[in-house]
Amino acid sequence: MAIRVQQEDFDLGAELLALRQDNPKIGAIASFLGLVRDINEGDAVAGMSLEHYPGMTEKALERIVEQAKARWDIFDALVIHRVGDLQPTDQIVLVAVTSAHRGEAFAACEFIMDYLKTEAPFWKREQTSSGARWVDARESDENAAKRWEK
Amino acid sequence: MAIRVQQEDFDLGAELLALRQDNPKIGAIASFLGLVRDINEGDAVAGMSLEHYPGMTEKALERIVEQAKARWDIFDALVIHRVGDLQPTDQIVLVAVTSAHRGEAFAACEFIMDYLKTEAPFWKREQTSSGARWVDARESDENAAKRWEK
Amino acid sequence: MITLLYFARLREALGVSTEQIDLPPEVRDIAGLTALLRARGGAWENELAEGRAYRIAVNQDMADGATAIKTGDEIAIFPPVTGG
Amino acid sequence: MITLLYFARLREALGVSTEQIDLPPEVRDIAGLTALLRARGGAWENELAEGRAYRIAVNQDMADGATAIKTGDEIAIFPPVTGG
Repeated sequence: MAIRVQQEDFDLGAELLALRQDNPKIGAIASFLGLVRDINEGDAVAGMSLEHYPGMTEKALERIVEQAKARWDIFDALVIHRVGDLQPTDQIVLVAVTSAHRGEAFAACEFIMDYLKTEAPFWKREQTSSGARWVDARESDENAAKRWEK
Repeated sequence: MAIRVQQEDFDLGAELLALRQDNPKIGAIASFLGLVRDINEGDAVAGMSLEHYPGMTEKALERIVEQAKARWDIFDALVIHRVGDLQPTDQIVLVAVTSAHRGEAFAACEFIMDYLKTEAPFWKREQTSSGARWVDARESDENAAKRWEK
Repeated sequence: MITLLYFARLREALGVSTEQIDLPPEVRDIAGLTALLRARGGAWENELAEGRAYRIAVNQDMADGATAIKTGDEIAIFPPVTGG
Repeated sequence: MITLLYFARLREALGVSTEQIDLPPEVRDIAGLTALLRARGGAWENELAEGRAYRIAVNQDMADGATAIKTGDEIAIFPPVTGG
């Protein structure tokens, strides 16, 4: 398991290659890449700043990945989340999961993203034309995470 | 929409960069990469050869992507599927979907993979220690595709 | 004339990848065509028997026994697909 | 002594990012601590009022009002998270 919280950008292709390390047991890699959009809640977004809780962030992400590993037959997972100042089209987050078969890889990848959204201590502050604002948590994210409790 | 059936390998990172083209409306890219494993049905696999039905393959994949676009609010989708001779750890298939939000991207990406597995005319022939054999279709793949009929 | 294409395991079992045949006037659908092919006996009778798992596409769209066929059609017969 | 951390909108609203306070002997859980902080009045009373959406972590694990606390703990108070 690799968990990284960093200001620097990352190379998606290189990260996925490193994750699979030519392991011939891997048949499937599901990945999710989150990007900064130039619009949110109907307002133009010029950029954003991501704050986090150092220490707890990594701990929360590790726990989420452990839960995914306990629940699905997966080999490994990678989570990279950026913090600091970001612009539209910038990469924010990468979650990637390797497994023998696709069903497990998809489910674990989406599970990790859904829990990251509701459990990992990151906060976004957006710059819009009417000033900076803290992004509100969305009920749809709570609901997405709750699906997995079934 | 881009659909490619090709013998050549592809560069995952470059393909995903090209797919998003710095479009600031994209908030999410879900992707799936399928790889050749060195084992199947309990037997060691030294390599495989992928046959397809030229013309129908592209048509079937286009239809699957159209269905995904009709069903979810996604921007674009990319499907690359290799044919010919492949070795363990080789890339076989890439499906990537861009959208504003992650739920749609994940669902459409998994839908496309599930239908590709049951509708697109590709056939795998594996080389094992006991000779070459055509891979049998799996009931689990039929069931995965049927989930989406609900 | 119709064009028949065979793929993968069926191509090997039947020993042919493509052929063109005249469509007898009484054969109007896929069920009629597969009956015609089964009447060739041997591997044809065996591989295309009722209950065997094979798929048929007419002009590159998936078809079933009731699908109508006509002169000029491209008809492909193949095993269940295994890509991805 | 306990260490208190505040993040994001709450850090701004309360005007403090970290502080260390002595834990009064009668405060044994998170509910007791938030009551103590609310008694500061002003933004504290407002932001930490019942029904406001905030989260608390004790030693970097999510906690609730019943979670016990003790001297030496690191306790963080922050808005619902919005990463990803």
